[in-house]
Amino acid sequence: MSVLVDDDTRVVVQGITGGEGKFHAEQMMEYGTNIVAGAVPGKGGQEAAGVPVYDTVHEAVEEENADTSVIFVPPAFAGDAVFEALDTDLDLAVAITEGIPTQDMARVNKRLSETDTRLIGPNCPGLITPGEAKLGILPGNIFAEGNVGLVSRSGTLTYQVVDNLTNRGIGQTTAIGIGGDPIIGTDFVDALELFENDDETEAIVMCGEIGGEDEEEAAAFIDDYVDTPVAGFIAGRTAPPGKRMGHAGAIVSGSGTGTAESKISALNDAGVPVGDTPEEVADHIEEFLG
Amino acid sequence: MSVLVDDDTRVVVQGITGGEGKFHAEQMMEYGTNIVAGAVPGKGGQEAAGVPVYDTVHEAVEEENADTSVIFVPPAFAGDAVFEALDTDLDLAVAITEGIPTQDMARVNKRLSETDTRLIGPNCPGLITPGEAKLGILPGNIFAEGNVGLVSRSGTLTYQVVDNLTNRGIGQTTAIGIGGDPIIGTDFVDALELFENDDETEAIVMCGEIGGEDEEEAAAFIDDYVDTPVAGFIAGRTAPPGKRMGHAGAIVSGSGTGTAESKISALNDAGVPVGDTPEEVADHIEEFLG
Amino acid sequence: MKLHEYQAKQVFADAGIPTPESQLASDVDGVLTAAQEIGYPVAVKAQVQVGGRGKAGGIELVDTDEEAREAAESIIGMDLKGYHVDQVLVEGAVDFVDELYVGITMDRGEGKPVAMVSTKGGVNIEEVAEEDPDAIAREHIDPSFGMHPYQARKAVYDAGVDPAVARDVSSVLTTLYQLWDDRDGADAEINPLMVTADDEVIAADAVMNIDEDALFRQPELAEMEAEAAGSGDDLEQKADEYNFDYVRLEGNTGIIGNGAGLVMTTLDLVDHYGGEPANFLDVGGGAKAERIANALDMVFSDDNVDSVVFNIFGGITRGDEVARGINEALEQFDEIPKPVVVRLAGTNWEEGMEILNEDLVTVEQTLEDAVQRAVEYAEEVNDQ
Amino acid sequence: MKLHEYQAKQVFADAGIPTPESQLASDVDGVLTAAQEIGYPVAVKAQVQVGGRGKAGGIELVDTDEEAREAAESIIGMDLKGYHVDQVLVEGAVDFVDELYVGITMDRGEGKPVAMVSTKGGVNIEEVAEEDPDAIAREHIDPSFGMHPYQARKAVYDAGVDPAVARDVSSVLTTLYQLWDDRDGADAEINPLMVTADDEVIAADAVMNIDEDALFRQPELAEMEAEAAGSGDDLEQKADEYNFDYVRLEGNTGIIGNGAGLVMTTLDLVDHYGGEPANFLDVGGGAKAERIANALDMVFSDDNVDSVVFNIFGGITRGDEVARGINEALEQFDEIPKPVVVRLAGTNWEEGMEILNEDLVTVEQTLEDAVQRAVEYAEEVNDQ
Repeated sequence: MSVLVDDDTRVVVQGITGGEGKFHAEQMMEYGTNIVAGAVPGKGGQEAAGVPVYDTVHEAVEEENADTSVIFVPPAFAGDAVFEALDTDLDLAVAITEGIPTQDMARVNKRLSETDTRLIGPNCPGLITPGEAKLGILPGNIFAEGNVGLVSRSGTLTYQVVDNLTNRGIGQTTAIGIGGDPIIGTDFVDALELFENDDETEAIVMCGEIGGEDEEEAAAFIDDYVDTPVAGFIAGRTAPPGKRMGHAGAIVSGSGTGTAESKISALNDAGVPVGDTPEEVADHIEEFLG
Repeated sequence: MSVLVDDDTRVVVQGITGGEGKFHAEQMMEYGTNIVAGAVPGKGGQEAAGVPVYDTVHEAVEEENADTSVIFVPPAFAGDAVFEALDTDLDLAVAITEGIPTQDMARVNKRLSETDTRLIGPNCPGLITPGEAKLGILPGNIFAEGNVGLVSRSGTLTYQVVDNLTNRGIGQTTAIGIGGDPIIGTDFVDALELFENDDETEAIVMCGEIGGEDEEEAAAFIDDYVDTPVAGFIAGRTAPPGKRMGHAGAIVSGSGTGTAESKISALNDAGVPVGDTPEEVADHIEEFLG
Repeated sequence: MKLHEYQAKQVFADAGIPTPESQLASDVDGVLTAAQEIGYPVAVKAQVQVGGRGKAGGIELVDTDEEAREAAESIIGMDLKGYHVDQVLVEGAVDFVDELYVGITMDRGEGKPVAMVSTKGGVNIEEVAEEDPDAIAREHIDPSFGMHPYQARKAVYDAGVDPAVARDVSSVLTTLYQLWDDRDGADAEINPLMVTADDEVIAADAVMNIDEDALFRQPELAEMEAEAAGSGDDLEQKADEYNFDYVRLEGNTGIIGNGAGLVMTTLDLVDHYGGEPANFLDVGGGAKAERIANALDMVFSDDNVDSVVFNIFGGITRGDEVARGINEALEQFDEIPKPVVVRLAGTNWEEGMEILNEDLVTVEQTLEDAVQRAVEYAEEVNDQ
Repeated sequence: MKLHEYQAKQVFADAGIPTPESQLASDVDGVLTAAQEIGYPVAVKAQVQVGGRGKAGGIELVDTDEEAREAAESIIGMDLKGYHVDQVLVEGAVDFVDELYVGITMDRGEGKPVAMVSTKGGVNIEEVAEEDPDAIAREHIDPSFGMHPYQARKAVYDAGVDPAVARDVSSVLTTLYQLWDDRDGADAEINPLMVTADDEVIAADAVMNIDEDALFRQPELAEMEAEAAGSGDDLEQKADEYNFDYVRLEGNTGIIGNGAGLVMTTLDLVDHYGGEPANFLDVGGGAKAERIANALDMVFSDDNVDSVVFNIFGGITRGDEVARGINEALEQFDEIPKPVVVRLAGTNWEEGMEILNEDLVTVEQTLEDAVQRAVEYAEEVNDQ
């Protein structure tokens, strides 16, 4: 089993005629993802990456029974693209785009409370169920089928940790990049809940970073509801306050909230060991799996 | 029993320091309504109609445990006052104000889908449970305790019909004026459902008028779900298309929707007799009650 | 409140919607000058607030000075469905290959705005809606968010608009929604939105109805309303001055009452008892004596009226105030111009009855009796 | 992107928020002229993007030309927490009886904006938030509706603002939210919002941070950003030109990587293995050779840097492109300025390894080894 995505998932790619959209649509197909359509206003009737393109997501859903969208749309138009996905009858929308204005995401966040469609991202690498399908830009070759669920705010850090796991022969059920923005669709708690309810997931890696309080909330959730063992990693221990460390969401506030210390101690209090290095995270997981 | 309001209802009056607000607060109290506070920005700490005035509805709720608001606020500010009421933890808000811009009410309508607070009105006379309490501007003396539920889009037409009932010795459980605007909080279907579930209500009067399709929807609802006998009245049979007949909502469209004929025939099809005169409505009710 | 075509076009053009070059004119010379400046062919269009101007002879397409003069002479000053034509819009004719429809209105059933697009523009859209509802693409708007750009595109693509102009039509629709939202529109529409052979879109007509309840926060539009006045019915203008909800009808029994539903019911009963209502007049809640007198003045001013029924059920309105108003209004006449039947009920009706001068009016106890008596009076006058 | 005080005040004043009379000056004469025109007492305020200017000597209240000259001489050109003061704002001093705080920010936990009001203005609001959280009234805003007028009032009354100014403070808060919303604000605040003895309110300071991701639709503010530049760190300016996510730190191990989380992790590992990170530099996803070379140029330009760790885990980024960029950047040197440790993993890492000129760099296979090696190099340089 796996969560959110498998080889039955029928994908429409918003922005499939753009450079990135086309490249990654092809990469996803190569990995085995069932891309059924693209959606680009004004490009209806064309073909891209070997699938038909529609002017609207609604048409793609009607004509090709897409149930999931992956969004590669430039930041100025991405908020609107996310609304379009959320207002269509999809199960899942994955927004890869980095740099969507925060106020656009606040409005998206409001809409999320009104719809059953799940959003992952934005500013995320997407998610992958090794051996079945990937949605987004993750490099498929480093992943392996297995029993570890992984959720992370960062893309390349995810690859690093996965690499450490795969090199030891530890595969993954599903890996989810939830994104590095201050306002995102699916958060740690949502992802932890999915893994906790997944029969195949026997251990969970959670890669957090400075900024906000999602990791603290996740720690509380783990304490209360998660029986699956969790190992953590928190990036940004050395980040100075008030500086945005690459991700729009990765910032320790001037008043000192959102620090790595706070997150690590919350996780430790919830019984989650936090590695000092990615290797140490793999050590903990290896231990969990016995 | 009764619906929505009784002598336990704890009322805050928004706009209690205005001429109408004060007058009707006093009238309501005289009738027995439990007015516990007023809310008027900038008038906090004063007293009006013998109750304390607060700057915000929230304070009135916190300090006086109000559970219901009656709104007498001029149209330019009434939309905001309704939002304030809906965002407070109230059971019921009754907006008497006539002339709230329709776009304000469309936004209120959106909020209504997000809250558990019920709105009655705007542009309505309010509601009354004879012998217990009234919320709004209805003349208490024409009502009598009894077993007929009444719901109406019009104020004075309600009084006329009630008068015809009361004169025959037929009293009312609760009478609800839902208001004459195109966008209102509680509609016929909502009110019919309340009466259908009320043990004491043995017959229902429903006074509709031209414009919109609420009466048609009510007819369908009656057909499917209402066992209590209903008698109807529809005002505006002689109204020409395209003219607003007093109420913002009372208009037969240029294309001929919203006519009295359509409503009367829908009600008849649902087994609801529609009186040609208010007296005939009372005849039907008398018959129902045997 | 409905803007004139020329006003709505100005509002649309200011917001960036392409409109044809045009000038307003109120006499033949003005039309000729405008036509020459714009260049033939031009359309000469009566500026009155009624639909179907074209069929009624209010719009002429002209190619020469001679034709322009003829059109100006026939249209300016004409009576168009009861409205006097004072002004015409002289407008460059557009060479079109397609006529679209775009509009925004409030869907009261849903309680939210709806955007509409159709490729069947240039004809009565309500007829299209009835005969071929699928020819109109509809997109409901969440008024808290406003119209998302994708919704404009979706409506345009769903309607099957030619891809070559889809982007421009979406943009017009987006602007139209923005205007509707900013200006408290009731309806805003462009019919037809013309498409030229060069794939340009241009608003050949413009409709903008404003929510009257919102005019207090639309001072610019309220001024336009004043400008737009003058072409309406005299009695309806008087009602505006008195601030009455008033609708003029064709019959001879005048009706005054309080509360929209009750007044409508009174009209219906006049009809039910064989009479013909002359008007709808709602004095509103809590009317004082002066307002009551004004209402009588309104109805007496209508030459069609042969009798009056005055039906008050007092809630906020007090019977004694009503009675005083009736006395004041009638006592100034040597002879009462039309017979008045009065029925008072509700708050202070007994006090009202005591005050009321029964030499001047006929009193009835019930609504039904009052209406029947007024209808009889009107018939008697007609029989004379 | 943070506006200067004088820019934020202009934006606030244009929107109708009362601000003191003020003029910008960049030399002593300018300060004197401004002070005389405004009239003493005035405040002379350093225009640099740091908090705590007052305590650091960047704000002086002066009563005479003599004092103004002294203040101008001491402030203009001073180094204030690492920033060079080029300009001062000369501003009429406000005689106040109360200092309030009003602000709007994004509550990321809730995913919605929050409006804040406190009667404890004039001090660091974050300290107030920690020590006496109830002293700040908070009202969350639904971003689809925007701030309802009642919410502004509620925040103001909840904060216990004097009723005499409650209406004006609500109005300032409403305007502030509108600005925050229209201008893509991250934070907007007025601290203090002064209250005078005459019950007038006036914004004595102004903070406006703009969401950098939204600057594309805020051309006016983007221009202000250009104006505001010039007072920052040289390297940070260079990073802006190269369009890198870059943060300068105090250590001596330079760090280049791809992806925010991985770069942060590399910093953390430098610290973990006993070194001190000199910077955060993220080349982003899919960097081509030129961009890689630019990154090396950035880090070499930092005099503090003694060694560099180059850590790439390729997803979109390709190892061969990275290797080519490193070669290109380093082959132009006769002598490599600082030792560079490279670790390539992920997409095309093997191709990268083949291309990489190992005469120019030290190659390590794992992140941990690469960081340790770079820390050792930096220590060696320091030991020399």
